[in-house]
Amino acid sequence: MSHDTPHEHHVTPIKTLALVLAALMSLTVLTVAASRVHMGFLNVPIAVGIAMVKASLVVTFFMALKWDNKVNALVLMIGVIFVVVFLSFTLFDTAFRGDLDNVDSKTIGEEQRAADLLLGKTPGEEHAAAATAAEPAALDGAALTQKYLCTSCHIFDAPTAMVGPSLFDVGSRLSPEKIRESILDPDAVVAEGFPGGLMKPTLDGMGFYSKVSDAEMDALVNYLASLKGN
Amino acid sequence: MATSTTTAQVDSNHPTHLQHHFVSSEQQFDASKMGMWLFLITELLLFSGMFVAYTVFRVWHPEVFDHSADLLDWRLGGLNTLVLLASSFTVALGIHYIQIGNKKATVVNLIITIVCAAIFMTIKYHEYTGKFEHGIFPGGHFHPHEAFAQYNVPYAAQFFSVYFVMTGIHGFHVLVGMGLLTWLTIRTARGDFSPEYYTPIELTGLYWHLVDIIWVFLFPLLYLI
Amino acid sequence: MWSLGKRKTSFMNEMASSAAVTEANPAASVNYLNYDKSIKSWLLTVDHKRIALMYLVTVALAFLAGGILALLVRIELLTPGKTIMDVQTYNQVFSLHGIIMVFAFIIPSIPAILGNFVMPIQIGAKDVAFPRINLLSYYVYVVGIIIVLLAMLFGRVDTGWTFYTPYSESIGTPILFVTTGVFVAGFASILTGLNFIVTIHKMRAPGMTWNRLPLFVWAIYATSIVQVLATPVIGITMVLLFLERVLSIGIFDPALGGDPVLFQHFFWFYSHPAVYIMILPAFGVMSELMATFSRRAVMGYKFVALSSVAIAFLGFLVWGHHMFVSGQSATSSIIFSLITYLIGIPTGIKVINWVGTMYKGSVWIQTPMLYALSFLFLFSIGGFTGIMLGVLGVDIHLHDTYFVVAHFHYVMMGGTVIAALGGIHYWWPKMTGKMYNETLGRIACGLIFVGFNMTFFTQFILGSQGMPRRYYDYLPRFEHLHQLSTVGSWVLALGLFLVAGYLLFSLKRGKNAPANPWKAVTLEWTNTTPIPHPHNFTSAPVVTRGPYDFHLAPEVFGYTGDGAVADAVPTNDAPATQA
Amino acid sequence: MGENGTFWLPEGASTLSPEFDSLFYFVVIVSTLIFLGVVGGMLYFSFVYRRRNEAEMPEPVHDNKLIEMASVVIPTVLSLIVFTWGFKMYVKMYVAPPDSYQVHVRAQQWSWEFDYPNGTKSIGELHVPEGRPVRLIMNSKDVIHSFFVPAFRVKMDVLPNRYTSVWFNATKTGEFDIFCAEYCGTAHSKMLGKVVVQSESDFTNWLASSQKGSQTPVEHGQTLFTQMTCNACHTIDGSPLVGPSFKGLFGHEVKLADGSTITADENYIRESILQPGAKVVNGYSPIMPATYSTMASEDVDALIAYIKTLK
Repeated sequence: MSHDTPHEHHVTPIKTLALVLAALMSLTVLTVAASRVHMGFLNVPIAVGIAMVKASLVVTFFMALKWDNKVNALVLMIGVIFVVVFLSFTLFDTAFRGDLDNVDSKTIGEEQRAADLLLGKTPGEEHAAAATAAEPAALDGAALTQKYLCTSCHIFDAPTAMVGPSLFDVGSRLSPEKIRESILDPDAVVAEGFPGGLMKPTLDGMGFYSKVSDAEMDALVNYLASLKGN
Repeated sequence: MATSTTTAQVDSNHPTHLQHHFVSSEQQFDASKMGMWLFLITELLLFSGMFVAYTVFRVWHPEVFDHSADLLDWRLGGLNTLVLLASSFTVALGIHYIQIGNKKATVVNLIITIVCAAIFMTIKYHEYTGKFEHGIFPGGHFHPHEAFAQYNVPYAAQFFSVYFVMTGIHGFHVLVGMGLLTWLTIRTARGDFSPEYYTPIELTGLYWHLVDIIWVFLFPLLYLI
Repeated sequence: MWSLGKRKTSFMNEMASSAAVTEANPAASVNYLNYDKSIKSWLLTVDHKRIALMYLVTVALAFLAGGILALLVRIELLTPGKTIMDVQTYNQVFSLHGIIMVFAFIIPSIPAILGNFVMPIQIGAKDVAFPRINLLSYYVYVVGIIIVLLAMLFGRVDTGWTFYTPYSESIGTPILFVTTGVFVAGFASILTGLNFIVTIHKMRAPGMTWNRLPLFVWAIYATSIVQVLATPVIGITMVLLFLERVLSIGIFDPALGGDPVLFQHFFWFYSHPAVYIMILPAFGVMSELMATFSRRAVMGYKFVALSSVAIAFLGFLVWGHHMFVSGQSATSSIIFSLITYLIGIPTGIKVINWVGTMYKGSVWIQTPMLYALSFLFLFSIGGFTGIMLGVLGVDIHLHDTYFVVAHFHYVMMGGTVIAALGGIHYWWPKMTGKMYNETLGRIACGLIFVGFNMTFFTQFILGSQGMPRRYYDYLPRFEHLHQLSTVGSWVLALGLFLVAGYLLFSLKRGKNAPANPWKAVTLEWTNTTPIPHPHNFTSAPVVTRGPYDFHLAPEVFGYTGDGAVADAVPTNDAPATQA
Repeated sequence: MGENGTFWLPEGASTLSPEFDSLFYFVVIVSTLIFLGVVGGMLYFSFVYRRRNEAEMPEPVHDNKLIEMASVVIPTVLSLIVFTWGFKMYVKMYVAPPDSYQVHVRAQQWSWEFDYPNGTKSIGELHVPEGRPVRLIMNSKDVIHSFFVPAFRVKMDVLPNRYTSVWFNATKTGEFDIFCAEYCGTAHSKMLGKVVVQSESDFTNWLASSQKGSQTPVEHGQTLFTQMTCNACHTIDGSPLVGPSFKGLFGHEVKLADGSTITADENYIRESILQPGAKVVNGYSPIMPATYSTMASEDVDALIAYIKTLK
């Protein structure tokens, strides 16, 4: 049993510790130096190799695993093994992605960039592009007027009235607050010459109030406020 | 770990730090230490997630990662490495001295360790702020300013996500370590520890060395290659 | 110091401790249940037995909650289209059902309840290695679950329990709570595992060598290894998902150049081993039940013991079989599929060993044994369907259908829950000192068995017929099977409530339990009932025999009266803690 | 179960399904046999060796090496057979023949959209020729979906920002269900579609007919209904909005504002689209914008065709 061993702990001599420290320091210098020299793909294995040597020095002497109960070494070993398993088995996928050609190894973004380069266009930034794709036109008020069908009753680019008044100069007529209010509660102020009690049920009918997000609402208001005519 | 006795009666011939359900101090020490090692491998696997993410994206975009690494100052990184190694050394010394019953030396070494940790964090702080100033943020918020336009390439964002998350979590561990070390310094000064009983120092030491080891890998992976 | 060489004692002495107390020693009246009845003494206890009971209560509540949600899901599916709830609610209900059942119920079920109570006693320890960490992990677990439930107040969580990106990122704030909650709950799991491993390594009584460990201990040991190795990864996964949401770090989110399939790797690296966290303890319980109620050593003890550990490790190498149609590389699909078989085989052999244990035994059909037999039936079905899902070509059709749903319910509920019920019935007298009503026990077991098969076997057919999982609405041609399944769920529920009923009743009215009602020979049974306080043994036991040496039993029990040691000689109580 | 399906599997309609079915049933039968063996043994033992008296004490039995060995070897062999077979099929199911007819599939919450090589589009309904390998090249606009056709025994996840593909060769004409198999949010269970397998000639005709507007008139009308934002004022479920609902409109009597009634036929609907003010339905105000008066006549036809379907 574990507690049959005599109550004696190994005391690591200062000299050993100092030597190990020296070794670690010099290895640090070495790894920096190595990385300055360009050896192509070799740089990576070298850097990782040195790091491993340093790590094992720390484990063996600083953490005194050398003199410690064997089971602790086993514990550490198992831990390391499973880090390797996690890494390698994930790479079995990511490094061979698309080997059956039923999955593309490149993302659509990458493929587009490659295509653009061929056509001599400056490739657009993937995450920028993709981000807009992710939240369709979340910040584009004009698109929102399409999305929420405002355009079926209002005209935005000419002073022509439809079911509702033209909004091409709404920004100059109303303050953003007023605009927001008249979207949320259309019948508070009804533009003269236009039927009241229409917009609310329509918007409700298509679930506008439940669908629209705060961000979209802001975008919409900003967009409308920006319409100063001409 | 456990230091004071629980409700159970303590036989007169038992040291106060020995808990009732252990047979001997030795058994208690072994148990605590094994527990600590198990905890350390959980830490290892926690970080492994980040290392996997790093490797996957590096394998996919080696050139980008290579390129982006230039934005990190290897001098600061290297300096931090040396500082942490030194702190590991002093912790080891601290344990050495308590083992031979030299409490004063232990206290001194623990304090040096804390100072090293503080230096490490300060340097880290400067690196972070330096990045933020130039619009270098993780992931979606990655919009480097003109000066660094040439670094604004696809997947550079991933590199800096990995950088900030890894060093961030590591930094958090350093802070926790500083807390523990301070607590230990006080207790050692108070004379709670002796060559017979110094488990908390031993365990915190192990923890601190692990934090050091993690950095030993982070440094080359992020700053150098 | 003890050492085997020095202090060989007969099997008798080991009994003595308990026996002495039953008769002579007045100290016997002081046990872990009655030494202090105050609420505080329970909430702040560091006694593994009391912590086990606290887990029992909490986990039972989680099971109740999850179960009710399951019933709601089944009722909704009684008819195509809307039955009782709208689609939004339904999606949240099945997600919550999954999250609660996995993280709040099954994972802590057997290890935290039975493991906590039985394991330390079985190895002759006074407590787990770190009693306070044990208590801590209980509260961490509770807090974690509460945080997860909070998410429900902050909006809809309808991601299913798998949180696949990018959908999970699109649901907003709630995901932050869920990830945090799962992260915290994970800590509880880690701490328990860590605690048990150290306990089993360092706290075994003298003479309790590795090949004398009861198989339940072996199973708990294997489980703990998985908990310690796998759980940190769900931790970091949740952290990354959290950051993905708040900082949009773009590791998993394709819109930011991340890879959603990578998330699935991270998730399943934990969640597949987690399946073994759920089932391995059940294997342990099975071994105990088969041995005790066949009065025979488990066939192939060494194999069963080591295969648990082997399965624990192999369990880490098969996660990709959840991703055959996810778009991962064929290379990994093949590797993962192959290893999946490697793990299937030791599991299959375990089953054969359990059946073999009954051969030429003396099979005593009591409620726990009934559960053991149901386990063999249901778990085999779960296992074979698992093999089917492991077959690359076949999985393409069956993946993400009700076939999968049925499969993991056969393994998780037909396996783990049935074994857990068996274990609870088996150790109930030891835990509470009361006997439950045997007849009701058998009836309930029958109801559960029938109800379970009605509920889930139909789902195999639904699945292979093409009914996808997580569907709120379905084609008319699936209606009849869905109705059968729903009715089955009611029978199942009836059985479970019956169990809860008579167990609770037994606490009030049940007759006092003898020390060893099943004539079992592992240490917890040769001890008094309830377990004495403050230490599990009035005098520390010295083990001189294997865990299932029934042939030595007559000399011990003589099978008179309640099966407690009849002719034991009172020994002077050795000091509880001796160096 | 399924119309012409077996107890376990739905009707198969692709070159893959027979092979799949044979492997499936091979595994089912073998498993069942072993299962019966295990459970049979279990029941037999628990009866034959039931405890007869309290004190009976079975002699320890020594493990039978033979059984141990058998129980290792047999399953290993069996599972290796099944693995190889399954692996072969996996490759077959995902490697499309080079001459496949390619259709692009775009999935989004919660619908399927199909683009054919000649520019034809169709929504929710995939038309394919019988007896020709078809390769689907799929991607998703938002979250992960999964393309699943039980009758063809094919399934493949559809990922955002990455193309995945799956292929099949339909052997029966008719309609077969498409399901989304990867949970994708609220209307996941509504993300259904149909594969319409047509004879080579029918298929070419369909392509031709739907060339213009690249859809069948009805589909085109359906697209217009949202494109032209009719849905802002008119529902298709009978509930009145700003304007009357289109449900059950066609061929029914309509009461007009001036008290007269008229049967809603093609002409009435065309007129109401082109000159909204001409005949206003009773109870609604004449506010429909004139913007639709410029609609192309085939679009109007398509719209009418669509409204006709709204019984």
